[in-house]
Amino acid sequence: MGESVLSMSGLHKRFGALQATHDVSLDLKAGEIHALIGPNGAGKSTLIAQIAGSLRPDAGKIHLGARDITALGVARRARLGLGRSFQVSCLAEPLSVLRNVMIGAQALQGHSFRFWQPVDRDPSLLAPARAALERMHLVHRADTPVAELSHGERRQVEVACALVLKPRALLLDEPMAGLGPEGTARLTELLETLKHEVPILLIEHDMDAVFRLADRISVLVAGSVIAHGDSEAIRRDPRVRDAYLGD
Amino acid sequence: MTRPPSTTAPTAGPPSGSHWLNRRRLVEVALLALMLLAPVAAHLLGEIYYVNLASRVALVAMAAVGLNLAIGFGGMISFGHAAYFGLGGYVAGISAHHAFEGSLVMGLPGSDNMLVIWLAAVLLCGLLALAIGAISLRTTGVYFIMITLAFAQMAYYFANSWPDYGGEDGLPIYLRNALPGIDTNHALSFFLICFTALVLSLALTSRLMRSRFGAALTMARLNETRLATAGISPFPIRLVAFVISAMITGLAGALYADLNGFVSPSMLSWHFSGELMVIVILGGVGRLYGPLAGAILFVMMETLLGGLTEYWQFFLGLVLLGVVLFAKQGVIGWLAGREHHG
Amino acid sequence: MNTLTRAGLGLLMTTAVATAQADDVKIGMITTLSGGGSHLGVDVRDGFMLAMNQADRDDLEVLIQDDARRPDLAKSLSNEFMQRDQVDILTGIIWSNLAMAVVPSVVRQGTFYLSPNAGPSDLAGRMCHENYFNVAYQNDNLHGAMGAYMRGQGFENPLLMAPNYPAGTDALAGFKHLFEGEVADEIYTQLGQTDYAAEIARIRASDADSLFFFLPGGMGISFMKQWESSGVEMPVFGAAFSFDETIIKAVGSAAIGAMNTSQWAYDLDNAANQAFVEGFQEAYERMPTLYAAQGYDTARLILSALDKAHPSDKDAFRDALRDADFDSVRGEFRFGSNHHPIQDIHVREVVEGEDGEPTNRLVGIAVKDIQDVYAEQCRM
Amino acid sequence: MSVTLLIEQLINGLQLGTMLFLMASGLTLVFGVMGLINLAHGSFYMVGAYVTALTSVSTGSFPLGLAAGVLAAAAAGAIVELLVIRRLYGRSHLDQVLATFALILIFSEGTRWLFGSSPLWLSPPEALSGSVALPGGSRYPVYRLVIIAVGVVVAAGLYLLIAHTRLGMRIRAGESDREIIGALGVNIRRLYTLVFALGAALAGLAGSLVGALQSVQVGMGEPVLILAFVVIVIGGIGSIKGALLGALLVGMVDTLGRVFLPALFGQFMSPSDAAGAGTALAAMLIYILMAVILAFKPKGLFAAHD
Repeated sequence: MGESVLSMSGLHKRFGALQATHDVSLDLKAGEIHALIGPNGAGKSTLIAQIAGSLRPDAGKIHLGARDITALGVARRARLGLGRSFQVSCLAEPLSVLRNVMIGAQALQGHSFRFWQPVDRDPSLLAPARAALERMHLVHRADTPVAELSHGERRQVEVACALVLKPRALLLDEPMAGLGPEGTARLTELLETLKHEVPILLIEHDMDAVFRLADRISVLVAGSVIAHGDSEAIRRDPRVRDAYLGD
Repeated sequence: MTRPPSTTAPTAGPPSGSHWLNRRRLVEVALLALMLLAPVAAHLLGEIYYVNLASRVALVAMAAVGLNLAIGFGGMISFGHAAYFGLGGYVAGISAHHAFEGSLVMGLPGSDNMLVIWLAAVLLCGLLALAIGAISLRTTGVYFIMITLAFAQMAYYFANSWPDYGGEDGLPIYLRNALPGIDTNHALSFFLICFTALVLSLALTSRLMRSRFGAALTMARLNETRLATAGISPFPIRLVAFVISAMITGLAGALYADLNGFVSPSMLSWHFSGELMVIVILGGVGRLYGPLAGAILFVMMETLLGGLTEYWQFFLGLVLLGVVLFAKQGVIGWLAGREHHG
Repeated sequence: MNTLTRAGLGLLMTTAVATAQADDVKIGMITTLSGGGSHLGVDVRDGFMLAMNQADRDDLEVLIQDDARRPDLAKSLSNEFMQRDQVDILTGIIWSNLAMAVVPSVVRQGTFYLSPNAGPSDLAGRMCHENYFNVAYQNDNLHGAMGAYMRGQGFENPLLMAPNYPAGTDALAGFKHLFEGEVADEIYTQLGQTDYAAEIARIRASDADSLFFFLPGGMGISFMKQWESSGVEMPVFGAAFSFDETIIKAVGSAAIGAMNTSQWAYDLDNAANQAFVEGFQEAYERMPTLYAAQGYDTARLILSALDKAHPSDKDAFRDALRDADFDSVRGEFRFGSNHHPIQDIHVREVVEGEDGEPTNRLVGIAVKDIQDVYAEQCRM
Repeated sequence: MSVTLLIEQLINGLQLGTMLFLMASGLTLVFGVMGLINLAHGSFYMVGAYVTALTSVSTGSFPLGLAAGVLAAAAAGAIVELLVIRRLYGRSHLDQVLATFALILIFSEGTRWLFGSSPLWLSPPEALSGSVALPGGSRYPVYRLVIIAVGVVVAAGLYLLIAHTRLGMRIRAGESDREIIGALGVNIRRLYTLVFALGAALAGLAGSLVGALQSVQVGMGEPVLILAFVVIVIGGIGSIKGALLGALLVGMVDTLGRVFLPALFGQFMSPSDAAGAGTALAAMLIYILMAVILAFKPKGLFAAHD
């Protein structure tokens, strides 16, 4: 395992009386998959929002590499190399799969205030987008509108969208949901090779996949990290069994 | 940002790999040909009125092309584009006024050269839109609709009660402004200027929407989270689109002032903002040629119905209601079919 | 294919190609028939058409279009009338801002324009034109006359109120020009304002001895209703624009006692007026307003000139118009050097009529042979 | 400026505010529950005024006219909801704007077709036409005080309705989640018709009451409509509390602006110029207020939801 690519320290977030995030410190090291699990209502969504930048923490710091990104917005963090996929599909439904992925390639090449060259024949955008789709085995769907895709296919497009950004860290929010056995197997395989290029913070419900994939696991309950360790340690941890696996 | 104004997703470019002569292309070419040939025919028949009417259609269409860039392509429902149309008009009027009197405006001489006027109109509209947009784009949904209206109302009341340039009476342009080498007083020549401006604004919008900027703007409208997650901030993209949109509408306003030979605050009124919106929706939101189809239809209805009955606005209301309830894609959607995307 | 639009254009083309008899006279009327303030346009049209129908000439064609009170639409309609229909005479515009948009280019192109209502100062002064005639008044006439009348009645400290737009500021300037004394205060309201509580409170708190206001149309109705219930006791004066028969019916008892100036009254004692008032009531089953009288006079002026010359002979027709050789419902009527009326302005009082509804009653003459001050700026 | 005059102007602002609240509460209710932008709201104001005017002239009774006006506006609202509005729920704001813009044309020109272009007569009832003494010696019209009282009663009634009745519960459910309400087994179509008719009735009430102080004519609803939109946007769309606060704010700012700005400009300008410039700025004042508020609070003062 290498050095820490993404790290959070002492994050707090409160909504009125509800303490949604309580003193959370996590990090993601080069070459690993770090899984974040927790029962519904544990505060995973709130934590992800803070990492991605759509929500400001009340206290605490977030670093991407050496850089403090706590005060930056979503787009800035993305430009600095934070890629993510969404739990609920977040794509432009009427546009083709390719166009959804291309926007990332476009962002990667600098600002978008280029008003003249058409994008639909621009190899510098098309090539990386197609490459990302190839990795997700989705090239045959490139020209299909997202609206016509299955649930699982949308998940894969999400990951492709994140990949095309050439991120330094990946934040994947339940990428397995709705994939079916074959899709899950393929994605598992992909993530295992991918983690050597880019470390992955994985939020996942599919416990089999988590225990198979994750190098480290953190368990979030009621806004706090209650346990931390490798698969074996988490499996044995009585608090986790209590809070999570028991129900 | 605002809800996507339509369930279809507009893109300006042709679907990649589609044949050049599809149904949509045919309709577009036919619309442009009609727009060009009808006034030429009218000119040959000596019917100047129709040439001038066509100029009016072209300019209203161009103003709506500008608005369509904001509403249809950018998802920014501006209820205040009359502000830019009127500002463009007042630039033409005020400049001509000072050129006529030989007096200065803010230390500068007036000009009756259209090129100077157009440049000034476009720049000033851009600046105004930059300021208004920077404040307004902080809001979304109905709030955005209403704040743009608020700014336009400020401009309206200001023009209404500013005595130097005629207030509510407006400002006449005694001599139509000049363009080197062209007789602008000739109805067909002036129409051709308007038509060229319209075609250029269509071409600009088309090109723009197929560029990287257009791709970003489309994504900002359809799913701003996706855009931000890809690393592009939606706000500057929207702001620039809003400014370009205002510039197009403002240029149309400058020409409209010359067509009518006067400017008045009614160009700034909320009725006019509403009328532009009606034209955009009537034609088909986010369809490149929607504003043209909408403008042709709207001005036709106004002219034909107005001659038939004094209650013409009642029937205009019924037609608009029919369009919104039953022809959800607008006239262009009805003629050219649904839009498909590459 | 865009069949609908095509069909529409085709239809327009064919109507355009159909032409009338060569020596027939075509008159185009652009007036406000829809939306706010449309009762003025309707009255002008009805008065005009009454005279036309009474004349019963078959060599005349009157084309009427609604401008919806929009300057750009009025402009487009004027193009339609001149370029497509080739009318000889244009008329009908109610509002000054629409007149300013339409009239200058119309008359420059050689078409006659006769104004049945709007009389902005520019068209009477520096922008006057030999083909432009105003049959109603220069806008200031009625206000100035009221200024003269109030001075004559011994008022020393009137408070003036008008909307903040050119016709409003002109009105107060016109009033002050002939009132010649100091005024207590000037209040400008917003155009189209509906609530006047704040202004009424200011008037109540002032030391004015009288109120003169110019609030045309619905603004005047709103103001008078609110004025009555405020309990402020102060004599009220205005111009006929706020006191035509239609408006005072809508105001009701609140209007009673108000004095207003008008160049016409339905009880003016002359034969032409009696014929007009009776004919109008018979034809339309309502009382005529001054706008109807202006429309009627405009038509009668045209008819009188047509008896002498055809509009295609511009100079002869213009001379015939300038002669104003018709019996105006106002009594004496002639044109000044700028083609605006020189006429008597009367004072009317709103009283309770026989049917219990308010109506205007002639009180006397405010100013004889008033002429606008802009005539001297006019070089024709 | 004396204290008496200031008090009188504050009451004027309050009265304008109450009238605006009657308009704005219906508008904000309809937006809050159904998510609909209704530009035709001013048409119900006009319907209320017209029916009140016609009925009170033919029956000689203002209260009867008032009741008829409110009922007619409610009925017009229900019919419009059943025929047109119902098809617009869930459509984009743009479609709603166009459709209700078309409704304005239909209502305005239809009214003109039926009743002509001339303004109608409508005055406050005899009993309410006088004025009462204010402390300090000034007088104030009884009728305007009645309008303020009606506004207070309506505000209280709306509060009770929304906080304490089954209908109010459904309305609140509709505000927070349009899907849940269907799952609760509420007949959502009937609820929507009811809410829309209620909003129309409130606009009709405003039109009937204020019609007695204004010109009852075609197009009378449009200036009020724009002001009502300013009010609900300032207050936060969907919030009755916001509408109340926004209405009072706009009423006060507009009234006081009209009074004080010309006086303020008079300090350094000639009286005529000051009156003109002050009035011009006063006309823009509420729009400036709205822009400033939205610049700092993009969802209004009491945002319920977007």
